[in-house]
Amino acid sequence: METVQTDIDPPEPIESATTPLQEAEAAIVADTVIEQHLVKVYGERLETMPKDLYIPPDALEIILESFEGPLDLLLYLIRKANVNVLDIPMAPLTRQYLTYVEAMRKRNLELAAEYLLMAAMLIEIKSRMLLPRVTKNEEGEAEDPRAELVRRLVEYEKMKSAAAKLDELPQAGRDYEWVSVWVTDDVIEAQPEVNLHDLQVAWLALMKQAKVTQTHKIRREELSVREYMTGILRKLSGKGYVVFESLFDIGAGAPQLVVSFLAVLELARESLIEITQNEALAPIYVRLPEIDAATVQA
Amino acid sequence: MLQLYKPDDYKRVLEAALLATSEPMTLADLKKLFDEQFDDETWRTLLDDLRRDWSQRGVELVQLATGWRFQTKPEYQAYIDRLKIEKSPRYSRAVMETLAIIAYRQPVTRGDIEDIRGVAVSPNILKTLEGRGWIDTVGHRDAPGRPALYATTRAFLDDLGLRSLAELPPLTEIEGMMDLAESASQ
Amino acid sequence: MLQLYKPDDYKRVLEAALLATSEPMTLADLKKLFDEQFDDETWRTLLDDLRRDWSQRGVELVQLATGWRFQTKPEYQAYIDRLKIEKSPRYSRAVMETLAIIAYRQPVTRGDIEDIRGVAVSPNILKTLEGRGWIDTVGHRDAPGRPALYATTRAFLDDLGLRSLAELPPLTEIEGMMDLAESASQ
Repeated sequence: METVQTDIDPPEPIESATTPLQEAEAAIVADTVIEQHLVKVYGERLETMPKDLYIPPDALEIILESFEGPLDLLLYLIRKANVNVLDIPMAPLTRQYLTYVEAMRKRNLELAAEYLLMAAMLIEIKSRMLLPRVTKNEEGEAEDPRAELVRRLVEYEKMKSAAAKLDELPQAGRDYEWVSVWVTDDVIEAQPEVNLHDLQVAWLALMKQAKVTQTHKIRREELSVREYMTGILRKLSGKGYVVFESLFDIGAGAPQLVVSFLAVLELARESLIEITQNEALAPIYVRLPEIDAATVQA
Repeated sequence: MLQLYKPDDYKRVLEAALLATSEPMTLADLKKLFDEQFDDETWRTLLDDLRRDWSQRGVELVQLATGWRFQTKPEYQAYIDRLKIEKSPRYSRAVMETLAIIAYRQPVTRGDIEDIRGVAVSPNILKTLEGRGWIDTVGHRDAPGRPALYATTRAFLDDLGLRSLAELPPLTEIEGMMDLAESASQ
Repeated sequence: MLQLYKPDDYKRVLEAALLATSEPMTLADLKKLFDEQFDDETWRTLLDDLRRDWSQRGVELVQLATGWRFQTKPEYQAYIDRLKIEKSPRYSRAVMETLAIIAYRQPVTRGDIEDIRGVAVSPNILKTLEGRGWIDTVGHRDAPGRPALYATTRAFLDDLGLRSLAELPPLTEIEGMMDLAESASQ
């Protein structure tokens, strides 16, 4: 984000711009557009934009997506404008913030509720600034309406910079490795415990990778088929040709027979078995494809 | 990046790399370390040299069928055993994900697993699971290279307290799984 | 069993033991190695001596929150990475900010983290950090819903090469903001 900020040249202040609106179609922050939309949406009177708080619309999208939230956006605006945080100019800051929020809304970027909440808070602070101060702190001094906002901004900026510093520390596995030499006869090595939850967590992690996420749906029935597929492969292992019927346990009941049959079909579809029949009504044979026909004949 | 000039510089990198991994490294693996293409004889000299450096210590460099690795000398075992603390080991994420794929998608080849995980699957991961008796080879796919087909075993079901694969948690949709993750973390 | 005579013999056993264990070893652990009862100063000399022996190599002996351990030096990582099938991820800003808040403000609830960051914290962020073993639940706040309190672990300190939380990078004082912030929070 930092690089984006420094690359942006502050353009002409809006009030001096003479460009007709149709030529600046992308210029969603143009004064008139703001007037039309923001005034309606937020009921806020918009003043002219200070040069320091203006961002060209081209850079907007990239910038917007790099924010971690409303506090991050506000900090960016404050730091960019180089204003004193002790004395945040609430009117231009609020206006600039609303411009961004509106830009996000117009571009259908997913706008978290937090951004709207912050907008309401800024507007409230701005209006309280115009009123005589009634809230007093414990020492009996009038409290600045901006105090809570500043406290939050300070805390967030501290944590943001702490995160960057933590990320710079050498990290095991990324910047260095633990040394672990093989111990020769590790006879009493304990085996890791695994439970169903671990397996679910592992599968969940996999599913987060977009590729499989959308296509795979695993149901109980499919798993039964997969189990029978494995069972049939085991039956065929090392045997050469096997009579088709012998793959089925007739006494097992209809549902199992159906599942077994589906398993055989799936195995054939995946070319994991070969099914042969010399002529109509002759016995059907099944075998694993890797066994050479010359070695075993049924 | 650290610049390497003298033979000793290369030896240090080789030593650090071999110490950092407890799995044996083949010569082909080790050749990936350096930009330079050394011939086999140079590599042999480098490895022999390193082995000699370590010959008087409690850890030695050995060449196994599967590659080179550092391991403790047997006569030091009695001391090292004294440090054995009761710890419950855990399988790495790679091992658990591989197991999950084999369980849910069996029978699968190593290539299938790599397609789903999006990364190469080290043979050690499959060896770990085979060694545990949880997976085995149930056949070969009729495809170039005739890759082995892996499936889970009876022991896997037994160890996880399942009567059949149908008792594995049915994970139907990603939304359902996200809820699961959420409730698990609470 | 190997007999130990000279100080160097002890150093070899210590070296082999530290190279072999995958967990950091405390002084109390290490004292189990030998029949002799050496005092702390002797141990310190032995460990310092060993650390010096290794100072010019690609691997170094370091003292962490949980004890002593050998690790490769960061400048060798670019080479070691070439042998790794799976590289460790670089965490997103959201993950790192969440980690920073837990590290500096612990124990905190998910709600606390959300207050500071000003956005909802996805359960996956906390899962990522828990999965890495860097944070865990240390209790529950006595508030509606009894939210879990998160704190960083020893493994977090170890993996970042810190001996205690006091060694975390100091928080930046934000110029011009502090006075007002302090009076506001009182």
